[in-house]
Amino acid sequence: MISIQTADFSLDEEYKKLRERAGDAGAIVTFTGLVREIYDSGSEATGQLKENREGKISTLYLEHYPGMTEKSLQQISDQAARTWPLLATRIIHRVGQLSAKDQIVFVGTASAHRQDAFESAQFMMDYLKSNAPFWKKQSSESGSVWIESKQSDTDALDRWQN
Amino acid sequence: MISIQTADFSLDEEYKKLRERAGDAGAIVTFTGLVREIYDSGSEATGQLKENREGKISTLYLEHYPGMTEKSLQQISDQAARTWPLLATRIIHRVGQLSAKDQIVFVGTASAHRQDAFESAQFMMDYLKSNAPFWKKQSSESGSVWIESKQSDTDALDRWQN
Amino acid sequence: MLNIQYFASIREALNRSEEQLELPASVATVDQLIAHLLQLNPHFKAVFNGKDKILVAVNQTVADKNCLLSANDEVAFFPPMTGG
Amino acid sequence: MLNIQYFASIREALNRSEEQLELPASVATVDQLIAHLLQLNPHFKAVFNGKDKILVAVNQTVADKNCLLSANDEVAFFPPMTGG
Repeated sequence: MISIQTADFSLDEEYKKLRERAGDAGAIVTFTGLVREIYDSGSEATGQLKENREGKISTLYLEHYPGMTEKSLQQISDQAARTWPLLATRIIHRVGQLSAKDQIVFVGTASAHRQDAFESAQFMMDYLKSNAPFWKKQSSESGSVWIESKQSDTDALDRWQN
Repeated sequence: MISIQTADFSLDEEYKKLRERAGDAGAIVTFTGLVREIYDSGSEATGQLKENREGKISTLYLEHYPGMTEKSLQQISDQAARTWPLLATRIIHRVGQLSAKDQIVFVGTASAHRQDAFESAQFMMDYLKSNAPFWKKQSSESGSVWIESKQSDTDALDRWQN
Repeated sequence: MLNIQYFASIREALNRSEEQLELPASVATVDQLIAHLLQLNPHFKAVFNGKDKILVAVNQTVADKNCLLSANDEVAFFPPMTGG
Repeated sequence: MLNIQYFASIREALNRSEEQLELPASVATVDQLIAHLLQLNPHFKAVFNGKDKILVAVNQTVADKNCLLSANDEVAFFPPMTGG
């Protein structure tokens, strides 16, 4: 089950629904991504993290490709369900304007065994990071900049291609 | 932070506390282990899963070694914090009498980046499964039996020894 | 009509999010469409050549530049994804 | 006094969870303690020999059977752990 939404989500509700849907699960893994405040423009590309010491609140704007993004998330979810014996999966990705510390993405998996729940959640996150049509724009006092993709995310994804 | 307790736990509360403690986290991973009802006596040892078709409610009794178990969990938590750049970790393990579908174990990690949060949570779970002094006894209509350790858990742990 | 969409930094640099275009007879592939767009609008050159990598999707599936186009395709140009 | 503890299936099979024992002069290691316990209580034999693997902790740290013992140590015997 996938959602793309501007609204926030509740980990508690998502966990309860996963537990309900999963039936006889032995393992439930959740991943929640949060908007960080410590990196500034272009830092993801260079790996140079600069603390935003002045406490300026930066915002993040998330753009997606209506239609293609939904398909992409459904494909990720289907691929995980084909690869691991999962009892339930959940993906939520927020779009629009977000602030530091906001929840941005949720991935949840339920399985009989922990290894499958962990690996499939990691796989879906790796995929979301570099293969789902989302683009982040970071704003701070020094201006706005589109975040560039990280080589490390491509590397993370490469693990699953075998 | 670690707890060994007979009481249930709330994922929601644990997540909120992790988020609070972690400060500028970008990634929070939670693992929740649940009591399954589909395996019967000795099934974990042989890998033969038999569905409990009659719907008998089986119970699980968890024994620990007061003193040593607390130390062991603290060591796991410390080792994870030395190995990965973590902003917060949490382990809860229940003991005593549990029923099917009950929550039994919780591991939570918060980090700047998802890879560290995922790997450290997986490491702690692998460790808990075969190196922390807990013992499970499964009861069903056909009697009670101590669950035997699984080779797969020892293998899972071996990954981290390098 | 081709429906051409632009996203994120590409959309901003071109100052447009989409446009309609009658598929020209000279255009069979994505590569040829890009050449055609550069001709139509010289401003596109700086954007398309200045970027390390522009991804293309045809009918909402990532495609390579040799992908064949049909009259009513939806073609999208965007930078590498940065979701999650 | 040695404080000896038994857990899980070992505790049940021996029908005791702990006992106190003056460290005998003949016992320097865990292995020698096991031999001594088997002598004291022949019933232990079935338990200690029938089990694939019994783990030992000395002062709440897993130890091997050559571990040296001191007069007031806490020694525990238990099957492989099955937590999580």
